[in-house]
Amino acid sequence: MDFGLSEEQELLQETLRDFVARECPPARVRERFEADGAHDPALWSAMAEVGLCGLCLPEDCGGAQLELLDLALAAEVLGEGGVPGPFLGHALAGLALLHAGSEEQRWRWLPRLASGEAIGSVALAEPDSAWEPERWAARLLEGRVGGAKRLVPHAAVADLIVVGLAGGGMALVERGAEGLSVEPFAGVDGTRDLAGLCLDAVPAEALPGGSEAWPRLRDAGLVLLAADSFGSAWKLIRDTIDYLGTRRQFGTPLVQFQSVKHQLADLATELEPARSLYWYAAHAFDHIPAEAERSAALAKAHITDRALHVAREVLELHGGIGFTWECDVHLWYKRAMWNRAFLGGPDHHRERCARLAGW
Amino acid sequence: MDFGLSEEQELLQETLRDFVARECPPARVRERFEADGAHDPALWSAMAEVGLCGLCLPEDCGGAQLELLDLALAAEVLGEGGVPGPFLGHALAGLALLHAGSEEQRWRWLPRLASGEAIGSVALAEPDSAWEPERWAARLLEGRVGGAKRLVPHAAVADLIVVGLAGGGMALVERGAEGLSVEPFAGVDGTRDLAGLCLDAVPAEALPGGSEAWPRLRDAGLVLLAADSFGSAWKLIRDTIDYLGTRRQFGTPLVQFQSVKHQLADLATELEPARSLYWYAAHAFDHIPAEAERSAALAKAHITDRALHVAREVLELHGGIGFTWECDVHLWYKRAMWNRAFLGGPDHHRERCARLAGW
Amino acid sequence: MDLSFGPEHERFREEVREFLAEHWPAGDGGPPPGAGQEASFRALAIERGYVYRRIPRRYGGSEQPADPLREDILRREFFAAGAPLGIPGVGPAMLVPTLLEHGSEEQREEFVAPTLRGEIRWCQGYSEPGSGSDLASLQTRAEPDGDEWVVNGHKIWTSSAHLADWMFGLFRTEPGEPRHAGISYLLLPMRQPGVEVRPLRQMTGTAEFNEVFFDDARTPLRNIVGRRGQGWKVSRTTLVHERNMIGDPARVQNLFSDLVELARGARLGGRPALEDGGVRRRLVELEGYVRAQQYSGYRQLSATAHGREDRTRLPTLMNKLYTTELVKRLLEFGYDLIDSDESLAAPDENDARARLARSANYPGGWTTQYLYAHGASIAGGSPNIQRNIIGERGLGLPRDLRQTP
Amino acid sequence: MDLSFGPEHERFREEVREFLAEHWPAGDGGPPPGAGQEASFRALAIERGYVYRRIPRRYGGSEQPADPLREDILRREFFAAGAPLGIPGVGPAMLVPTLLEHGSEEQREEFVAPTLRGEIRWCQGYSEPGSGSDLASLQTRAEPDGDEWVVNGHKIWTSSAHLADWMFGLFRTEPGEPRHAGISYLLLPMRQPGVEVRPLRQMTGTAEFNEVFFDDARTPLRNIVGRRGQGWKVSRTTLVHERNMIGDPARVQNLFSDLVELARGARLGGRPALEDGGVRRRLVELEGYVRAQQYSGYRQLSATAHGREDRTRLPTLMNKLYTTELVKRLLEFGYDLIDSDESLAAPDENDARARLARSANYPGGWTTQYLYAHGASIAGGSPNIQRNIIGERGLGLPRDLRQTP
Repeated sequence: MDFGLSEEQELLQETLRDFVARECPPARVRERFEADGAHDPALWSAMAEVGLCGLCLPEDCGGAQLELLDLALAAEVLGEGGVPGPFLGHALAGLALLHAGSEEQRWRWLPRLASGEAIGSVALAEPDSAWEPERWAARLLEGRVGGAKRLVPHAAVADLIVVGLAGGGMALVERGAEGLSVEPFAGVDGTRDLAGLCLDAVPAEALPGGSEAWPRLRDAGLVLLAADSFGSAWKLIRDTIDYLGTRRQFGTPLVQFQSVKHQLADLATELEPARSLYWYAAHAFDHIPAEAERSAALAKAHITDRALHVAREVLELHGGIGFTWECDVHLWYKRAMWNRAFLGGPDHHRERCARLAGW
Repeated sequence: MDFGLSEEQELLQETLRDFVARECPPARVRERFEADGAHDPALWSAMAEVGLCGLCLPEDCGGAQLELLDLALAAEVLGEGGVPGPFLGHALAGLALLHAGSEEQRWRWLPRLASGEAIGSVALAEPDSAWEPERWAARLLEGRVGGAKRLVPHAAVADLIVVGLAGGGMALVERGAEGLSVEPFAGVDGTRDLAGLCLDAVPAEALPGGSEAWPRLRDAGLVLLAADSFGSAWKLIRDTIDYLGTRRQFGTPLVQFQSVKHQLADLATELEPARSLYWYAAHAFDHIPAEAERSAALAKAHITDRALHVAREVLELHGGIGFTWECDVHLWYKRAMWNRAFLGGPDHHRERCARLAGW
Repeated sequence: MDLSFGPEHERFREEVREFLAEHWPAGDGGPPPGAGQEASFRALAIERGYVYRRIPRRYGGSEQPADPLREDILRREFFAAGAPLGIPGVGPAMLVPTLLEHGSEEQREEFVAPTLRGEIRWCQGYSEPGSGSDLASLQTRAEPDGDEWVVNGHKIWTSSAHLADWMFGLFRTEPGEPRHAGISYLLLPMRQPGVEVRPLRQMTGTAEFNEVFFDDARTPLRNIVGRRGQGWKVSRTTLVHERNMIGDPARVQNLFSDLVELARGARLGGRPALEDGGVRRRLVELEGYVRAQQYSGYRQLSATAHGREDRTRLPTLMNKLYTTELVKRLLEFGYDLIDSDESLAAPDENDARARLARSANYPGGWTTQYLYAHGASIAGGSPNIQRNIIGERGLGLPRDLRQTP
Repeated sequence: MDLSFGPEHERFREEVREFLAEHWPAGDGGPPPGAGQEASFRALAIERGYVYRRIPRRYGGSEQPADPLREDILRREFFAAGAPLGIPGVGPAMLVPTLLEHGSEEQREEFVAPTLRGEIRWCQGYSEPGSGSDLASLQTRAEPDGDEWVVNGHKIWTSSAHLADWMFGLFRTEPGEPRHAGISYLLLPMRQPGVEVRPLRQMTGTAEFNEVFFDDARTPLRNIVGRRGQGWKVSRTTLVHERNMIGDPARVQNLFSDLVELARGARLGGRPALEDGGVRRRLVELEGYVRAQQYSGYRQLSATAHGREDRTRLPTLMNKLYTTELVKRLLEFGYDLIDSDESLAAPDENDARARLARSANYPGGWTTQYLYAHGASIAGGSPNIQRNIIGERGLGLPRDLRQTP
């Protein structure tokens, strides 16, 4: 038994931390956050170079053929760094092709996705928080898909969008396809763009294994969001400790006030053990099929909830400065909001967990 | 507009505080708490002498003919003092006779209840937290009542028990009636005895206005429990401040540690504004009929919940000593438990409030 | 105990309603009135004794006897009609009471009436980047030079500084003196080369506050309120006013009603959220807090009206912490009930979106409000500062360890 | 990452199971074994290397190489069979490691083996009425007099003092020295005229702790562990053991399962509580905390097994606060689900009542547990002390203001 990271996994996180510190310091996060679109082609190329675009894709397609845990460890570091861009949707599109694509589709797309040359995304949500195929209306008929999707990450720059279909199938839509329009959406998190899609008989091809692969896609997404939030929340706690260590009130560094110290200790204590929750869910995804679905939902609900709580508390610990645009807190705060809401909020996944337990 | 106490009401509380300090200091509370029965005839006589047994009963029966607010103000002081004995059940039995009794029944009982010569109680609950007439099974047939009641306050010393009947009627049962057996119940709060009643065709007489009066009885009980808990919780906060002011750790009085200070400030801030909640509910009972039912339920749920939370927090602020039998905290803690559970817990009354609001 | 306002006050309410119906131009959904219309409405309202009630007539007030119930009625009725109860802002609310208490006769004559007419607009210069809740540590200096003060330094959290003609604020004039003792309360014209105002953008995207930089800014020596080194004491007058301004119970009640409506429209687990047991109980639990605050407001108002303020000192100290924490809880619950589109929308986007959430007091959708709530919580003393105040002044607990006086 | 124990350890588990089935007398629901049977079972278990694994054979242990996974398997399998993993209590758990690390050879020979056989029973004398979490302030004196220490003072929170033959504890032997420096670690016989044990009744009605009064109690000079004034350092060995003992994840998991069963049986608003949306979501919310702790336990165990403890220092520091706060939340939720009869019942009454709530680790009904939870929360350092430890040792925050070292 070893419920811990391998040396390779430790190294992966270390390497990525160095990468993020070098290529995407907070100033660059802020720059993208404030820019019109969050996607930064130079950063994306750099990410592709270190292998971030194909971590779980097969080696013969140029990927690293790692497990979801490795991808989640990367997501944690990206959350820490607040790294902007299409990582999440891209990873999910890759998994969709890997698990549901035909041989031909895989060969056509996976090498380009793994190299980062093509950007992938997923179009899932429909109005009224419909994140589940049972509530979707989008349909594929005679090679054309019709419907409306909400909250599609980086739709404007995606070369390939995996569209979720009513009942659980999936279809591929390519950038600039006829009848496809992208409706801008002013999202709360400036590091991950969102858009609506209007699909008016858009040429599309089905992924043959779509219905079976949907649960895998969802579970992977839930785990990655949990991992990202875990990283974001720790980043906020650490930054707060640093900031309050320099800021004095009544002649004393704020961090030395007992109340502040205890609030920080409480936040860290609620957060740190949850690291194992996302590890477990990621591990279950590849190795404990019976627990994969429920543990992904549990990790997503628990960690994204905790992370937003951390963000709210540390914002107030900063005092007035925490409420300003120029203070970095809000960048990670809004990232935590995004992670918590995307793919459905905690209430939704808790109800699913209850149902899955037979309660 | 004057949402505040009259001079008479301020005086009433002051007088009762003096009375409690004199007649029922904590040592006496503890003595009764540890004794076999909580009822203390000498204390009861003293309470009767200051008029506590008939505050809301008519003047011509020897009562003070005051309003529920006055009774609740008294209950607050009794909660502060942790005063043991049958005050609550007695007050409710008096109100039952006042509102539901025939002329003859009132004249027969109210003077004796007002003078404290006779002790009254109410038998309401049936198994499985059934606090509502719709869920009761006790029935009155041909002058005899049959059924089983739970959680009857001070049943062993009550001269008169008002028994709640299926559907909402009420019947009077006298002490020692044929077929009446009292089953001891080891209750958590040593200051208010509880017992089960087994009623095997016990001679009883109906209160003619029982069905109509039931809501009044319940609402009055809810307000009195809220007021008692409010007093209990403040008593705990004040005692904790005193204790932590004397106890030093690392050379400093505990109360000066910022975390402790902030925890106390939070507890007081959650509690103090709720005083107006029980005032309002008591006032509504006599003056705003449309709001009486809901505001009583709201006050009971909110205040008894807050009070138990206060008790749990201050117990831990005391450190190890707070967990001992000899420390007074548990006396008021268990009183707070009693008040919160008696007549139904917060969840029950919150659901009622939702229903009453048409939600 | 009496929850009615009594016949005299109900007559007063009627009178106010009639006045508003007759004289407030936007009363019946008409177009918003122009500045001239507002000014003549205000003059009339002062004439009738409705506005600036506690200010002597010779300074432009209506000089009425104190009557918290009439004042409550006026607040509510003017609010309901959307009519302004005088000029909004820190000038009438904070500077004017300070001048009336501590200012010289010349200062009162120069500033009070124009401020009440809106001819002089003010901003408040207290906070500094390094001081936060610890005002006594402020660093912005004012040095006498001939017949002027020369001001250098940097203020922050200055609302409406870009619109203001003057600033009132605290400046260090006696550098040798310890903390509080070295501070004076000065009035300083904003339209001069030595003053630079930079907007301070908030996380919500809007900029309601500013930073103000002083580089040899100047103001005549006579523009000191109180004596040199007394600024700390003088400022207490307005700080009390600021504390009382935050935490109006009506805002919370409106927000709670909005929350109920939100729950009525929202869905949870495929059913209307309002049918969910957890949602129902949580709403009522929150309502317990809301009503407690509402009735506690009645109690404080009554105590003020009947000269018993000493009895309600403790709940009054608690208002701000209680309200801001409660508002956050209400908004957290609301944020959980909205749909994914709304919870992922940027604050501005939201404004146009969530119609349900709109109320006169909480503009914007739930996400916007959810973020804004931090502003109210932090402004005028963070939650931890409030806990210190409640603990020390309300519960008689000792001061913190090694906290300098 | 690998969640299986691997073939070698699974064989070990099988072996342990077979051993228990064969040798533990109460294994198949038989009558509880007598003291003699337990002793011979224990001897056999030591012989097999299952019990007292880290203790050398010459002192009565089984001297096995450290293997946290085998130890985990042993804990779980012995627990499941209801078999004792050695003598319970503070003697084997806390004194023995201390003697092995700091004791003299004579002390080890005199005390270790009889303690492991249960022939000497121990109690722990650390806390005093005036000291609480601040052990360095303790006052109970031990003065040398001829070839004995003479002890005077008063200890509190001494579990099982009425059953103990000896006490190990901290005593002030160097009154001139500052705080920590004046304390020594002594062993003291309990059965003597100068020692009086008084049970300390808890709010739950039971008495699991005692006060111990010393009035010229005596112990030979040689019964000091370590040197004079080193008691503080010597006691750290056992305090670490105590901290690790509190917060066994399996207890929390059992409690959570009980809670689910409780919700399954309880009713809310006229329907099964488990059908209520709020109850369902709250259960899952709590489960998030429970599983996080469970998996964090796997992580800590793995780190220990593979020599990576430094990586899990932070979660290990958090175990106690996290667990006790979680247990309180679980019990508060449970307390809300039980019926009025049970929530109004005295703790003892309850034990017989709530069968659902029974588990081997949490005896008694929900009300009893609800009250007991405070004990675990306070024992071994209150929540605020834990927050200090996590803040200072875990997050690197500075010490409190004016907290003496």
